[in-house]
Amino acid sequence: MHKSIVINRVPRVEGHGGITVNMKDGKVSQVNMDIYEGPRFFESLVVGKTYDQVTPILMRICAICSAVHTVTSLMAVENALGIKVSHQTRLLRDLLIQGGNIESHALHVFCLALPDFLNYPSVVDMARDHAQEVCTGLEIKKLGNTIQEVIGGRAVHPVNAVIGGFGKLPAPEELLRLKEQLTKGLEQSWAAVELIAQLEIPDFCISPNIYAALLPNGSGFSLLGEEIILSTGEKRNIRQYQQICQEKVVPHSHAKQSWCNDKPFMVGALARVALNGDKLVGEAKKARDKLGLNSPSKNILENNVAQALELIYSMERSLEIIDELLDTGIKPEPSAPVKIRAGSGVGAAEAPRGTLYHSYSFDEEGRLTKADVITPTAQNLANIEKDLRQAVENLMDEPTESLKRKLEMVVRAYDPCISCSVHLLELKR
Amino acid sequence: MDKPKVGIYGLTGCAGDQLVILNCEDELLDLVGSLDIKSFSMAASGADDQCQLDIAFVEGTVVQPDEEKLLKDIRQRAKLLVAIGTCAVWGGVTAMKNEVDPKKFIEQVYGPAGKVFEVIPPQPLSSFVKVDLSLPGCPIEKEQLLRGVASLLHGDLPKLPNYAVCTECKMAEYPCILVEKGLPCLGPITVAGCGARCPSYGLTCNGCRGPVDDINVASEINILKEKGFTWVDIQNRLRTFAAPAPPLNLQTLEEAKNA
Amino acid sequence: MKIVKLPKEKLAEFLSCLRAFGEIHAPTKRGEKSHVFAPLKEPAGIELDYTRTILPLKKYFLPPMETMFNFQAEKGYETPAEESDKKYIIFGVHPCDIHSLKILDLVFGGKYVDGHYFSRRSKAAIIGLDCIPDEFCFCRSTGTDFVDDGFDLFLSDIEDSYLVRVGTSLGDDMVKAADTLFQEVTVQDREKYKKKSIQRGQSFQSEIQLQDLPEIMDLEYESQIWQELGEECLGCGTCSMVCPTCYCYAVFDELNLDAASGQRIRRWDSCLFKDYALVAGGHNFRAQRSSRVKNRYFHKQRGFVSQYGRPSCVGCGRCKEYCPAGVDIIEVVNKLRSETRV
Amino acid sequence: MYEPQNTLQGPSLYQPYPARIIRTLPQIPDHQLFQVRFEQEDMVKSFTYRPGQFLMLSVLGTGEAPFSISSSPTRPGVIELCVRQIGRVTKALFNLPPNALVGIRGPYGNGFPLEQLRGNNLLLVAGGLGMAPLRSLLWYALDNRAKFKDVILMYGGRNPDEMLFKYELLNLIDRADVKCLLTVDNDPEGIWKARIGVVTKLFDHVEIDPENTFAAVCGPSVMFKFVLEKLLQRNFSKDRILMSLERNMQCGVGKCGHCMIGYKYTCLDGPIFTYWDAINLPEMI
Ligand SMILES: Cc1cc2nc3c(=O)[nH]c(=O)nc-3n(C[C@H](O)[C@H](O)[C@H](O)COP(=O)(O)OP(=O)(O)OC[C@H]3O[C@@H](n4cnc5c(N)ncnc54)[C@H](O)[C@@H]3O)c2cc1C
Ligand code: SF4
Ligand code: SF4
Ligand code: SF4
Repeated sequence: MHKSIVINRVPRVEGHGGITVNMKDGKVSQVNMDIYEGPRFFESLVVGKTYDQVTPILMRICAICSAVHTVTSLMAVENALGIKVSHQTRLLRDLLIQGGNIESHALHVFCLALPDFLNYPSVVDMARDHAQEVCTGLEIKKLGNTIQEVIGGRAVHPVNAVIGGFGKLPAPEELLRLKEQLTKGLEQSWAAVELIAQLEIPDFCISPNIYAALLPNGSGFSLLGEEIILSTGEKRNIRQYQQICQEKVVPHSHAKQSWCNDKPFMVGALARVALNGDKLVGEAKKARDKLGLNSPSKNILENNVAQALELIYSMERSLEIIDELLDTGIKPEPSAPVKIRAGSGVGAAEAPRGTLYHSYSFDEEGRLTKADVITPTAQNLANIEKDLRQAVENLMDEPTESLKRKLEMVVRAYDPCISCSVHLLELKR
Repeated sequence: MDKPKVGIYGLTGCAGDQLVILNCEDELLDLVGSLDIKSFSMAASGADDQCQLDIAFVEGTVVQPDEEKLLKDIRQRAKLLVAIGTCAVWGGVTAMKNEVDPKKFIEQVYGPAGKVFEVIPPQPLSSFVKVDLSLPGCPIEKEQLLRGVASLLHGDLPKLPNYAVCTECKMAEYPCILVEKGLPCLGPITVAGCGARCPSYGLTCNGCRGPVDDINVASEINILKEKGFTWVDIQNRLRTFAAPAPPLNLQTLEEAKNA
Repeated sequence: MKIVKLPKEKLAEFLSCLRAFGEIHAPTKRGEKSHVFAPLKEPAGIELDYTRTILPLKKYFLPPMETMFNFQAEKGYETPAEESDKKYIIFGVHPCDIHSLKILDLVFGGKYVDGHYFSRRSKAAIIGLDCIPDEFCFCRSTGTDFVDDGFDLFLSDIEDSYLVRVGTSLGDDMVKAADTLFQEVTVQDREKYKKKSIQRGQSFQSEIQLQDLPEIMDLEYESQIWQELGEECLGCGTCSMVCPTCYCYAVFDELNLDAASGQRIRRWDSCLFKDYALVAGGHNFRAQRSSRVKNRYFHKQRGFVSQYGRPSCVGCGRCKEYCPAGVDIIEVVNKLRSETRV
Repeated sequence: MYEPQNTLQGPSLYQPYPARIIRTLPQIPDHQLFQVRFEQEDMVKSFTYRPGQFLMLSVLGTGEAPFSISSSPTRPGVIELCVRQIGRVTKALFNLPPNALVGIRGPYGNGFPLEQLRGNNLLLVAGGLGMAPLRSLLWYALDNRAKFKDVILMYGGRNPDEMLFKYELLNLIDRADVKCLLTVDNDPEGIWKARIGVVTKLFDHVEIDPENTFAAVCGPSVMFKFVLEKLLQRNFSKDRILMSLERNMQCGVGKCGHCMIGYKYTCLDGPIFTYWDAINLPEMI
């Protein structure tokens, strides 16, 4: 019987986090997801900066999600200053975050999670026996990066997306090239789906979840939306995000946790598919059926399966956007004009790991007075602890090493982005 | 020749530079083939944290005493220590307000009785240990990383550009953002290596790679003043990515302004 | 010299005939106000009333970055297989830029002939075009506002037509290939041409006084002016990059990931850069920015005269227009002069 | 006497020719003598140069740097370079395995004006690594002994362990056709049999006729200063004092601009300058 289990650093996740499990009288007394990542006080760093400096700083909260941080931040600034952007800009931003989604999911599914399911310590070791799969994964990942490079100007920390629009618009030839690559990428993603459909997903962590995600703007599945929906049936405008994410400071962690009505909840691919999966069409719908994600899953390890499904969705959606842009032709429009004023605004988007919120207030000189950023990983932390507890309870008799490995798997299933979650500590309470 | 033993570490930062390593999709398998990677927690389990290293790549800044300890330990074990990314080289965005004691931030959140994290003002690695090579960039440039690794494999330190972004901007024939658009570009004082990425999109360089050697910050301040920027905004702009760099020191800037 | 006339409405047709002689590169727009020489896709894209391009023609013959050799362990350095024999035509080159090529020819020729430069040079035809100066141009005072040679064809605008001077036998072939487009030059045409020349001559707003300048450079070597200039100059290198006669370069080896093969590269360098005059062991012959700025002027107006019998500045105005700090060569020279007079 | 020079020039002026380091002879700490031989036999035979000229040596993958040729053209076949390890290229050179392939092009620069020197006395004054170019002239003169009048060498090192070409030069002391004066600044271990003191002190031991002598000086800049003083005191005319200058060089053939001093290229017009030339150059030392 274990007394306590400590994992100092969970490998193959972004950032520094550990797990501590304490037992008492054969029962789990405490499960902590410890976050050691150094705090960076992002929200106080941007106080006093002018509205145009906020995004370049806050996108640096996280590299893997920098595209979606950028877009969300821009939407929050624009919302606060009353700036309206064109349909073309919205399409290009959507494309940019699809690129981020593809890159992030490919990295996670192929390089970080698959080695788990196939029992390898790393993707490099896995490459020895599964070179084909690894190469496919890397190619898909690269495609996600290429989209971000073409639209955002850089794979990590995009520069080209700015307030009101874009510095430079992509040339039709560039979009055509992307289209070609995406068509191939879609096929390759199917290979990933086939592979994952065959995997046996372990069931040591079955536990019901409350899911949260943005309600898509249109009729289809989307990473953008104005309303937050929960599997409990609750619904809020994104401006009321704080009613969903009620933040708590916990002593064992540098990150705050989000609770909704005193219950942990889950955001991310699995939540999106659970809540909005019925809106999937085309190839993505086929993939959903193939992967058996027709009804909300209780197994967090299936989040990786949902990510594979979203690879298909993101490729299809990217193709759709490119087709629309090519059909209507790229209009050489300047960025929407800015009129400085005091105001507050919220931006939200579905990041690879779940819903991301940026909320800002500016004074009449356009200087930031208050910023609040809630990242998906911060929202998931409480749920991770819930699932860890579940897993430990199911695996009481497991030898330590194997138990540790399985707990790591649980954490990894969330694809947590720890530096993201530890951007915080606001000045005011 | 034995493959060089390599460790890749992340201190506090966004993991962007480690991600750039993972983003070398086409070269990744060659890269891991020519190096004996002993530690890369972001990508692999089973790190060896005791062994001697030929090269250590370290990302991020030091903001906690534990990180200082880790960094010193890495330094002890590594023949060469390479700082990757502007955070490691100059402190990065996290260090832009490092004149404010972070303990204040913490106290305000937790109150005096709460748990007190030990936090130190974010500093570049070179404040704690000897750094053999600095690859700046927020994030680092893939091309520079690969060339750098090749040079290290060859037994040399790579030669990095020691001139301003303007030079690359003009080599690529982009219209000057300062001269043509009148926008506050930091190209003249920022070290090249990104191919003048932002000016290529018609946007100002924000200085994400940190200052070039021997910058004329007084002249840059003059230019920004002429464009109508307030002193606060000029300081903010100059001190976004590399505030701990000596030429961007608050006092130095004050002197440069009055020069 | 053979002179013919090309009516302006025939220009597009002439351009399409020219394609038989090579890929056409011509001034095109970049950004809101700038121009660059770039491959001409369709005749409509040409911008003939440009004043100057960001980069001068040197980019074609001494590219900003070029692979000189490939190397491989146990094989050594080898010149890469000849890039294609593709010919090209650079259309619409102003006199100052043609002069700058003549200057670069001097530098890259001589006792040691730079084959990399000349092999590209021999593949490019130059079609000149006259121009109207703006406030930055001072080529009249450097004697480079007019060219007698250094072009295959040279077009001068005479209202509805171009007067075309034929400079080489290749130029003659070009005219012949489009024989039907050209007309004889009439007496009125000559008159128009002269009138335009005079008008153009009168429209210069800037001038530099070259007389005695080398001597003044020597006299003012220790002048305070250099110090002041060093305080303004950002050391950004823009002026060298855009200068048609700045030719300095650096050479270095770049390795492939195998750490056993790679390329030897040469890349534009500038005497404004801190490391330019640095030698091993850390001694820097020009550690001060002021001494580096001085070097640039000194080389153009003094050193080059000793070496090649003429200053190397062609008065194109690029360094002045593009300097972010507003350093102005004419002002510098005038100041030096007034020091001398005092 | 002086053979017409034929600088190598292949498909590209800048193409280094393959050569092997056939031997390395450690000299003093951080200094080695590299014996280099072209791979192509015909080049081994045809390559010739003037004392005082330099060549560009490439270490594959690291880069290229200029080095004076330390051997004499009178002894063809193997080229000798005496190198101090100080930066990237030199470090890589020192780390090369035996028999490694390097690249060479040259010779470049003016070299010593042999036609003028002929029939005169030669006074060679060297300090430290300054011996590298002077050694070429020394052996050239000794191998063409009849063409010169007196040959005097003054060489100073910091201490006996830091004398370049120590045994070679000690052997010259007994020769009648050359006056070889060696000195060290100090001799902590008391093993030095020759003179102790700075180079300039050696002037006390020789009679020099400045009218018929050319002085060739090479060494660190402090030494330059004092030696020049001595020479001027002895009424040397400024154009009979020859010195070798060092600058950053990227091409060696007057294109890259780096070695320009005012209105001269060190690589084309130098590296050997008369004192008169040199004082007319801005930023000379
Ligand atoms: C005409 C001439 C003759 C020389 N003869 C000798 C000799 O016989 N023995 C010897 O040990 N050294 C000699 N040197 C100096 C030698 O060239 C430098 O030590 C060498 O360039 C250092 O290169 P590095 O890459 O090791 O140093 P780094 O400092 O790493 O050099 C970086 C780059 O700067 C340039 N550079 C740096 N220092 C110099 C320099 N002093 N001269 C020219 N370019 C430089 C080189 O292009 C080099 O690639 C000579 C220099 C010149 C100009
Ligand atoms: S745009 Fe910026 S980087 Fe480019 S030349 Fe102008 S100031 Fe320099
Ligand atoms: S242009 Fe400036 S801000 Fe943009 S990538 Fe380069 S260094 Fe960074
Ligand atoms: S362009 Fe102006 S600021 Fe830049 S190096 Fe030249 S003179 Fe100096």
